[in-house]
Amino acid sequence: MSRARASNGAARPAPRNRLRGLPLLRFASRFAAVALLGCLGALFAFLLFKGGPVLDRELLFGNTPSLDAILGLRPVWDGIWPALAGTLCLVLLTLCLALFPGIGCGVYLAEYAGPRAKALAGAAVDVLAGVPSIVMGLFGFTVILFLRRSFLPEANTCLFLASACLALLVLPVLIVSTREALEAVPRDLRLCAAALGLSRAARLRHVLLPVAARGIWSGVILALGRSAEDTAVIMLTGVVANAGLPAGLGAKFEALPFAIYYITAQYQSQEELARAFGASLVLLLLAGGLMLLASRLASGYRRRWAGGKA
Amino acid sequence: MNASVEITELDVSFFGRPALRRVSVSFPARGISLILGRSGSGKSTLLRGINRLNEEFEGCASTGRVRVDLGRGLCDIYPESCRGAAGDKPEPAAAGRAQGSGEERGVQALSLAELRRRIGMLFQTPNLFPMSVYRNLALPLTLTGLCTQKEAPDRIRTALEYVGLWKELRGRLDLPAQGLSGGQQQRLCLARLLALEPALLLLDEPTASLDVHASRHIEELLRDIARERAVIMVSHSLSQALRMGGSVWICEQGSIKPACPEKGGAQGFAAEKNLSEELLAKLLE
Amino acid sequence: MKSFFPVLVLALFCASAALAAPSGALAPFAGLEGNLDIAGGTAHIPVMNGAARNIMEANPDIRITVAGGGSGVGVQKVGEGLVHIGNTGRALKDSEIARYGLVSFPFAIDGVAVVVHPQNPVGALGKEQLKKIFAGEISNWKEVGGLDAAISLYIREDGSGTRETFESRALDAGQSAAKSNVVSSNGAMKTAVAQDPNAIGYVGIGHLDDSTKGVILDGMVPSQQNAADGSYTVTRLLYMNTKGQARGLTGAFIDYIYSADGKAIIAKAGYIPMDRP
Amino acid sequence: MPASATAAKESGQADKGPFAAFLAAGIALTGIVLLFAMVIAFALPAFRQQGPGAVLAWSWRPYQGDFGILPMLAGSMLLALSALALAWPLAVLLLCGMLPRGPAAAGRKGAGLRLRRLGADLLPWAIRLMTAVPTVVYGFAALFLLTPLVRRGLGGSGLCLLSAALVLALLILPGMVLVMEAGLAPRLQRLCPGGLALGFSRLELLWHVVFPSARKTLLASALLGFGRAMGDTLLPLMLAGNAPQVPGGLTEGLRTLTAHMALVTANEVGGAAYDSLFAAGALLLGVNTLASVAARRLARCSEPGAPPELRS
Repeated sequence: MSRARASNGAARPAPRNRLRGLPLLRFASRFAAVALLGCLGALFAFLLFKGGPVLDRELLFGNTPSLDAILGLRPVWDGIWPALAGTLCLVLLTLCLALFPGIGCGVYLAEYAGPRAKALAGAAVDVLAGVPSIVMGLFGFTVILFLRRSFLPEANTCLFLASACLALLVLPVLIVSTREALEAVPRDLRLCAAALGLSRAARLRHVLLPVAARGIWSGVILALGRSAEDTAVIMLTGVVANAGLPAGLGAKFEALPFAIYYITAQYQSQEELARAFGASLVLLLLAGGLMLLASRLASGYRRRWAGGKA
Repeated sequence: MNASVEITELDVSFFGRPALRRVSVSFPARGISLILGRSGSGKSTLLRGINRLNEEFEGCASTGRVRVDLGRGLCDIYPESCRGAAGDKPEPAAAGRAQGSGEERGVQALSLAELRRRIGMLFQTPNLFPMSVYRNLALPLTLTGLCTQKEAPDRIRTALEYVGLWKELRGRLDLPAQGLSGGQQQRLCLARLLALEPALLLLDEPTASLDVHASRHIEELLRDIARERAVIMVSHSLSQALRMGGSVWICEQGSIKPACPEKGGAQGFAAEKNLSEELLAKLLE
Repeated sequence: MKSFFPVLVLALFCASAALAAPSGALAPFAGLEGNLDIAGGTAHIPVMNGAARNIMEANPDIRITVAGGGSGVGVQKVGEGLVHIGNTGRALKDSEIARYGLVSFPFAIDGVAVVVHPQNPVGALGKEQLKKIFAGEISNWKEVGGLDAAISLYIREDGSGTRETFESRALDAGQSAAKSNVVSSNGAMKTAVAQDPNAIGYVGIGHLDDSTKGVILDGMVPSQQNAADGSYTVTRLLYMNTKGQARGLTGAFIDYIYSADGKAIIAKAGYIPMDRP
Repeated sequence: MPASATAAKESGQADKGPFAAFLAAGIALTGIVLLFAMVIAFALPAFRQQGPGAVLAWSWRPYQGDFGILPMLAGSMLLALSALALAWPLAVLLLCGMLPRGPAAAGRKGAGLRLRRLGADLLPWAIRLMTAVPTVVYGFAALFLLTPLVRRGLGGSGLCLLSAALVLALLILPGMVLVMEAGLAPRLQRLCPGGLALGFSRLELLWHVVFPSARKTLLASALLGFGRAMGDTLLPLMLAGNAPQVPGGLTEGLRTLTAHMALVTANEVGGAAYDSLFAAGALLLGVNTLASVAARRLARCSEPGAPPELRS
């Protein structure tokens, strides 16, 4: 094959023969891909190998009966169920807090803002996007200190505060993806919708947002993953090593990423360390599962919007 | 009086760069009116001035007066502020109201959305929403409140039959519309417009992206449509202009004038362009 | 419904059985309810968790949360009123007591042991050697009778109670070299030393296990026994601190830590229990 | 009815829609302003009480009263730049493997080819999966997988610049690849029919035409990666050794601003060390703000969006 190509090349005078085909680049990119897949493979294999064996009922619930544990009738010890539940609550609450302002602000920037407002608010969002998570945690902590010293002496770090800080952390992801998805809607489609006599609100609701949905969903998924995995924010805003199931917005809570960090830092026996591996695997599955679920929902929504009769 | 659209002193600029300068023109109430011109001469801007679509572009400023007959006589479609801002000519705003006492009444209450619905517009490339054939037709119908979900299938069928798509697409209404061929897509766009029962049709080079066969099909439909209402069409194809008949205008550097008014029609246009009779005959074939 | 009912009955039965028969030390918790938040020194967590577990199993109306953070966080949080008990691995500074009005409850003795990799031939060091090693003056194991390999230093972060104890008791207030690796917990220290054949570091005696080797320091063998009887001198006390006198649930919890049950938990966690002073 | 009624009615209708959007934007912006006000308000005392010289110094020895955080700033920068130097070329190479994928070549068969296609199919999927891998999992696994390797291979403790940079590179990689893909894929697609007809391969088009014309997108992705690398806390905390020094080599430890903040919050209350925490926060905020604003500006400039078409 290569011989044939070479003779072909010799037959025709090829002026830039050296560049044709970019063999070196081709090889390097293939190598990079293999190396990356290899790294990931090693990571997953390692986690599976170490965490797989402990991945059972006991990892989640310790020696508390499963149903009692799930319903919160009895506290769980030596199990990561409370942390898992805490992370789920945290993610849901964060999304509840962040979705409306995030998508709304994205819509505002893309559709309604004047050039001045656009530049100002856009810059503010860019700045927010650069805030490291530990600074966000610090912010939450100072807010509580401030509140306690001023008009709310009972304020304390809690689930709500952590969600609010996380929401602020993922806000720019939502805003930027919404804005960019809307701005990427082809101009022709906008004109066409306008020419058909749809009102501005109807255009946004029935044409622009659905068309932009894919981009918006990818932002939501990113935000989801980010809030499930972030440790630095919650470390300063209310996560604890042991709290049982989350008891309310104002209560302290457990979370999986912190549990992993905490066990790595404090383990006293190899069994405890094995639990951290199990927890890592569970967190990975949770994050992957949430992403999968979200993209399923997204494509389902798309099908329903685009498809069929009525 | 017998005009579908009457434009007076229309100025349109984008970011201060003028696209139309003091355009005054009136198009007949029925039949096809063709606007010819080079790229960049302002044809599309003029067309979009009639359904106020220019406002969807950033940095656009229009002044002047556009009156459209949507079945109840000519009425202004731009708000008064636009007309008043013409500035150097004192005439538009005050004069407009004084004269048009009779005709103007009533239609002012039309919202922008309603105005655009009553004026159908077809673009150069078929602009279908990325959804099924059926939804493409049903969405504007139900959203503009023209009919309920229940009545929609009948109207959609009528519209599809009119453009000759019903037989082809009958069993495939729930397939994505963007999988159709170019000609089918453009006809589907036309059906979508017609389902909304427009009083006036604006066409922006509707056959530019289609092959000869599909173009002819669309042209035939348009000729049929033009029997009952005004159709204003932008084109840069001379042969198409000659085929379609009707009156011809030429757009040049932001202004418009009828092609050889004394003779009128395609022949007049050809005369203006110094085309020989034989060449014209060839093009007409 | 059918399947749910027996479970409910079972759950209620379990709960009532647990409620009905609290053991002696847990009796004071019988009528109590509410939240108890604990934060601070990381070394305390196993003890706090153990106690919390027993108490919450006996009385589900009580909810105890345990957070780490470190001694500094313990002082701050209890001082600001963010938690009820703040743990420290060191005695409170006068300034802290004055600023917040804190009351201390020392409850256990913890030794700090110098650790090396299990395969390191060096098993004993003198204090002077140790000082030089941590100051960076001795940088190769062969200078203290080991293999020819560079020494990797591991220390704890600034403000750690363990580090403070180690530097004041074992290094006689000597300093640690700036190039030392800093880890932020006993667990991280253990992981690091267990993996690095040339490492030297220090952990709480309670954290000693097969993965690392405790070094004999000036003839003192690091063990619970020796720390308890005072023959191993690199030790510290673990404290619980409250803002003002402890009352209610907080008081009951502190009493429980000093009870026989509490002492068993402390011993299990690897520390030497103390009586209430 | 007067003509102005038209305008009035329209604006009334339009006002209803943006109200929700306006409210949302208001909430979001309030949060942002609050954040900055708080962090700066708490950071100011650190700078004011001892003068900026005390904080912006090269020595961190809290027991001797030295509270300089410049070594941490240098550490942060160095680590982020090293991670970027690893990840950015890798991202470009991966993009070269991901973007120019034509339809399967018919007629060509063989196990090698099938394997290669499988790899190419797997890659985009793997990149998306990587965005879901929690930081703490990376750090945790690397502590047991990577650090022993580094120690055995290069000596030292294994907790060093190299380990942290390697894992950090892995962390920022997917984000960068996705940004590049979003910016470059449409350009390549637009070029494809014409370029292929000229006899170029997709890869050649990408390399010779798309990359040079999309420098801004490439730079923007690098800046975003840099910001992410600067801001990450757990990886440097777990893997970089945390020694408050400017590292002299790949195998030496360092401490980043973020890790410094995590360490200090854990142990200090009040006093100069605690104040330096907020100073570090403000410093970090400043650097990241610059990077992020610059990145967005670049990304937006380079968008192939057109000004309003003035075609007739």
